[in-house]
Amino acid sequence: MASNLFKLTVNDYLEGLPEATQSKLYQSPATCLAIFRLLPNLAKFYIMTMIFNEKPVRLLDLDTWVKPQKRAEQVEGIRSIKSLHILKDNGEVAVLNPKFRENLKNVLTGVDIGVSFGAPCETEDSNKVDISFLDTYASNKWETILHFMVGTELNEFPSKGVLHLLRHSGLMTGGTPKAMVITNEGFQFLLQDVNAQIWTLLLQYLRMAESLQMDPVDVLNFIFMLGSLELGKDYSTSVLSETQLNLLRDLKDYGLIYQRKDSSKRFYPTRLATTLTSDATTLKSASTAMSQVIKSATTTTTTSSNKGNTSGSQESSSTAVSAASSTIENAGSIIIETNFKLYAYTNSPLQIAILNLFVHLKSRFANLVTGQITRESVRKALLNGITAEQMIAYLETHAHPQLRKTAEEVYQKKIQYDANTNEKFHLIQPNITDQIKLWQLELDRILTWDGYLFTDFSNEEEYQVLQSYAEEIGVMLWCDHNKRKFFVTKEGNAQVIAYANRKLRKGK
Amino acid sequence: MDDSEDEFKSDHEQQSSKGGNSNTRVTSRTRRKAPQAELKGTSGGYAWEDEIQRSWDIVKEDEAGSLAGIVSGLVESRKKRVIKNVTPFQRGIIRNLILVIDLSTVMMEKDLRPNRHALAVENAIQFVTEFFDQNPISQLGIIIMRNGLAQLVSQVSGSPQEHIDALKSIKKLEPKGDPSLQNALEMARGLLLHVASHCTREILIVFGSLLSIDPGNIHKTIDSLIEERIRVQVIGLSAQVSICKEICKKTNFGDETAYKVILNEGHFKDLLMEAVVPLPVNKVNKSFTLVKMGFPHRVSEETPSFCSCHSKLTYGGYICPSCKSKICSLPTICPCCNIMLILSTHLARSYHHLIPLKNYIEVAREDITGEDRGVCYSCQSMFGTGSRYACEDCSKEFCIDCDVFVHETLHNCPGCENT
Amino acid sequence: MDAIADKTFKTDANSSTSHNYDSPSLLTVIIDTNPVIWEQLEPTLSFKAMLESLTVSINSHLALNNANEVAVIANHYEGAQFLYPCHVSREDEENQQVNFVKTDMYRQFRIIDDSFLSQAFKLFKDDTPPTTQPKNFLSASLSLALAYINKKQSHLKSRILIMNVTPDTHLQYIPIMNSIFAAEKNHIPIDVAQLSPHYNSTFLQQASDATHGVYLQIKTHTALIQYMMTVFFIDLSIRDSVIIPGIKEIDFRAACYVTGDIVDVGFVCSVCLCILSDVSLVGKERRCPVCDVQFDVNVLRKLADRKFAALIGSGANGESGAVKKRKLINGQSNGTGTTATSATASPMPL
Amino acid sequence: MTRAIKGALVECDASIRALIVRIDSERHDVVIQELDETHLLIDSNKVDFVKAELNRLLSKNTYNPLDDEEIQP
Repeated sequence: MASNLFKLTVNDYLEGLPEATQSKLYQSPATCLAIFRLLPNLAKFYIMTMIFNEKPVRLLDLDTWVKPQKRAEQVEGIRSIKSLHILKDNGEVAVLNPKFRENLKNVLTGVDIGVSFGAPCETEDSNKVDISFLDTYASNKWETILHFMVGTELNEFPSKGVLHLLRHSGLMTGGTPKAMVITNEGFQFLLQDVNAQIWTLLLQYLRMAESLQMDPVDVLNFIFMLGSLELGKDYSTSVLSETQLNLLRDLKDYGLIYQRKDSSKRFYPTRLATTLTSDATTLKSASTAMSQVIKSATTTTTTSSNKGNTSGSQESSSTAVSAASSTIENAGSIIIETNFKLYAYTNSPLQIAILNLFVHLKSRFANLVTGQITRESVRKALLNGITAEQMIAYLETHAHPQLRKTAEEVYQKKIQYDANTNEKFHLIQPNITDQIKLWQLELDRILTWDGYLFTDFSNEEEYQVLQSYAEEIGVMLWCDHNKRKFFVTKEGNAQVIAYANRKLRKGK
Repeated sequence: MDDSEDEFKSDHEQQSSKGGNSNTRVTSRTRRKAPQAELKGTSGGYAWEDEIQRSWDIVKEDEAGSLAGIVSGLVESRKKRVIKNVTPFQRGIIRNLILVIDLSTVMMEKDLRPNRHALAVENAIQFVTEFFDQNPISQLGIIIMRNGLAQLVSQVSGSPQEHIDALKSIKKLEPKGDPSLQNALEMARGLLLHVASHCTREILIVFGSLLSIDPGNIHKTIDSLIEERIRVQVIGLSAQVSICKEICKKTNFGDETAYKVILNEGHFKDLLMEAVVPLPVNKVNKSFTLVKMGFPHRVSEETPSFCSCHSKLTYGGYICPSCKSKICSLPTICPCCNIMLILSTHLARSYHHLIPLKNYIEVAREDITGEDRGVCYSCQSMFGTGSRYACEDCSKEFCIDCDVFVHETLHNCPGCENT
Repeated sequence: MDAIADKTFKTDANSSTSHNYDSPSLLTVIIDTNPVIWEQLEPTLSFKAMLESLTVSINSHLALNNANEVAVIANHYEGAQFLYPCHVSREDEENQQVNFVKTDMYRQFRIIDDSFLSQAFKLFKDDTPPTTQPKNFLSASLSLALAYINKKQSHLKSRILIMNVTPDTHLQYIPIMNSIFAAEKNHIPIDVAQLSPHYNSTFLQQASDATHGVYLQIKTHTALIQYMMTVFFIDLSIRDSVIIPGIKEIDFRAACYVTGDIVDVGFVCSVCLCILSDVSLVGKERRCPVCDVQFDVNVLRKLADRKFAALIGSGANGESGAVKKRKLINGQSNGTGTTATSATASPMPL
Repeated sequence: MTRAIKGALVECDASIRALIVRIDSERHDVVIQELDETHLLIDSNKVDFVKAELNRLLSKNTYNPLDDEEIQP
């Protein structure tokens, strides 16, 4: 699943940080929770078993908890928490990083958390904004960036900071905003889900920030805190550090945060921010934020009737309900048939634009576009640098729940009838995925190398000497002992000729 | 389904030439025309004279141009289909069933996709799974009719996996020759002969052909089937065949509904699934007893010991409560003390057949009043515009998803349980 | 091309292994809130202490994955009811001032904890302890849980955790069994934490066995939280890889329909499959107490007295004629039938 | 006398090889030497031409479902 992609990249980044930086990160409970969620499942399990256990655990015990046939997963789990320095061992017993353990425990029990999960504003905002406003705001901002990338005609360009980052990360090239064009990486970027996209940009930002002498701990803490904030609530900027205030200003450009005025002392996180550390299922693509707007618009009208006395709990429970229902709605929208016909329940111009990268779109209805995957459409995408894998991944992550359900049922049946079947789970019909891959192969039906063919050797010995030399220095690509011919690369040719001149002349 | 005379003749000749060279025991042929009345479609004419109903014909936009009404209607209709008869029957729960599958040349016909043979075997595999799911203490055997002979492919046993493996192997077997109903019935009779009287004896035939090549008088076989209280059900894949109807009618005490002919692939599966539900006990077929059964408990041992069923060294197993011997798997009959050993959970799996859950009643729209639309009693989701269903006994209201789940899978009314 | 093709198709095999890397799951907790039993347990484990541990464990479940969900159902002596999610009526809303958890707790945890704790609190607040023997509504709780899960299962993997204290007696056998099958069919594991150190629950053992769940009797209550974290709050996706404690011996006994006694050898009606602990329960009428069919007198006598059965075995009137005829038929057909007499003379060999 | 011939080595499966040989049969300026079942030596300047030509030939063999339908406005 694509959600793992962003986890992997974020994890890689975190693991690469020096131990001192990592320890500083664990000072914040919110960060501890966010990092915990990014870990592989078995690592989570180890942490959970050790968190309320005062005694150190023997390393051998860690092995005995896991079934022998799952050793690979276990090694990976332990490796990840070790490189994050969450788990420490002296060869015999293992302990958790005390700060991390303390803070994660506090998160679970609700003690001593402080403002780690953000400081809500004490006073009522006179210009209060609601969730639907934030959703529109966020999706506008984010989609503007994406639209800019796909080259839609826009009234306004994204801010300078954004453009700089796009260039810096190699997603686009070109000097002026008008002249900027999308790169192959850019195309691949478009096919990712929003979470992965935001993280790609944020990690780029972090790398840039380091060169600008910003403290990565401050930046990361703020990002992880954003992921735990409550949507629709306003938070005070008073507890933020100088670096974080700078960051706040930058993140506004991406639609992660809403602030009425730059000088305002309060800010609202948007859905893009609050789902930063969540799974991809919560928010599949920016376009779904649009349908969110429509949805929440209807729910607000229904709840407005009993808005007289909104006590905290009711409000929160209703948001919980709507959030839950939205996850169903957002689960995906694409149905693909075995005859390569594709139906996407979307009205987002962006998703349509993205689909248009590799699908031949035919007709468009109010909330549906239909199209067909053809050889030509896939070839066009392939020539743009989008790989078959990426197209398939996009189709899989955006698959309609019904498609997913049927595929799972079919798979379950197969397992039931034949427990030791080695057939894999296919979300998309295998004929589709295979065909897309075959089309990719078609582009590479021939492999070519420039170089020289050595032929017409007068005797076996000469052939042997030169051929084995060419093979030794690794420039030989092909040889035929019977016909006494071999082929060397362009680069190696000079060497072989020089050698031949030395050897064969001497021989004469 | 064409019943014109010409067609009949040519078909007949074709069959005889084939049958003649492959089977020398051809003595009688049984084939009748299907009665015309049953072929009449809804509009009074023949089914094929009806206008074609396309799946999209029913989709019509309402005044507002929305399809929501239609869609919810489709969901409803799906639900309507599952409303079943809930009058409690006395059913024969301990069943002994012989599944007979036609493997004659006609099964190569491609009128069912991919062909009759592949579909029949595929469906049979599902049938076996479902059969043991619903009738865990029952026994099943499988016979095929091929080349004029009946052939036992899977011994009568209670293990679904063995049957499924056997079915998988006949998947590769090419249908050949003509079927013989009599041979198959006689073999099935033999298999069912030693069955205890408190169990049912049933034969289920999947019959693709329109003829049967029998070595003797099939009517005598039918008589002996009646004698031995073996009930035969037939699922026809092409057209109605008179002898099948006769077999079913006679062995089911005059009940003709045991013989059914499929309409399409989906119907074929539905008919097979219907056969999963245990048959109501008929008055004539009365033989009620108490059966002594043991409910063993499972043990696991550090050191392996011999089991009494296979005399193999095993770690743990089930201990017979009456003689304390160890056995490997359930259900079975204890090899030492001959008591029937089962898991109580196996018994319980059949209960919902005996005590079916009452159907919920749709709440009339007018009865839904006020702003407060309420929530479904079991899943806590808010009622939308769709319909809701109430239990007659506890008068709790449920959404359509829960209604279907409660009646198809759970067989408990959450509301009634809570009082 | 084969060489090239192989490369492309092989990469696919590796990527698809991580299919269930991290899928969100739903945990449904059924808490036994029988006040009588909890009072008995008070010296070692108070209800409050259990709730505290449970709250932390639920938080840890939510911490595993942002999209994880929980549902909490109370198996109360007056009936099963949802504690979370719960639709609070307006008046209750106003009455509620107490905050059960700290306000600065992570909001996702706080909302859920607050809601279910306040509901649990309400259950106990306006209750006078029951005067009669409390009923056990486990089947109702399970039914509610399963229906809820069924609705959610389209996008969530689910499991059920039962925190049980009440003994098995007075359980409705059939509904419980029906629930177990429904869970089995939908691949929902039922985990059971038996908190009472004094007895095990036969049915719940069977439930967890049939659904591949965990059954654990917790005897030392001081380390409850550790038990919960290591045994019961293992995410579904790693169930396959972690060694989970299992019970070695499972009791598969069943309950008698009439007396409710749990038996290891019973008599089963061939029509309705009801289980009777003793032959005498059919009474003089020789009728099944559940489905009312009349049993064959000979069979009953045989069951009651095996010596006597030997005497009357031959006199199964009416049956003998059928046997003769059958023999005749056997002679005619290809002789597959073995000994027809043995089959009919004693329906169930003893 | 030993010779070193300049060219491009092509590795492909037999069917593609056959196609390339056919392309060559019309013009005789592409293939320099046929090496074995899966290898050819071709003029290195003609690589792009061969690729384009292959595409053209292979496209002939593919079915484009859109051709069957009405031409889109």
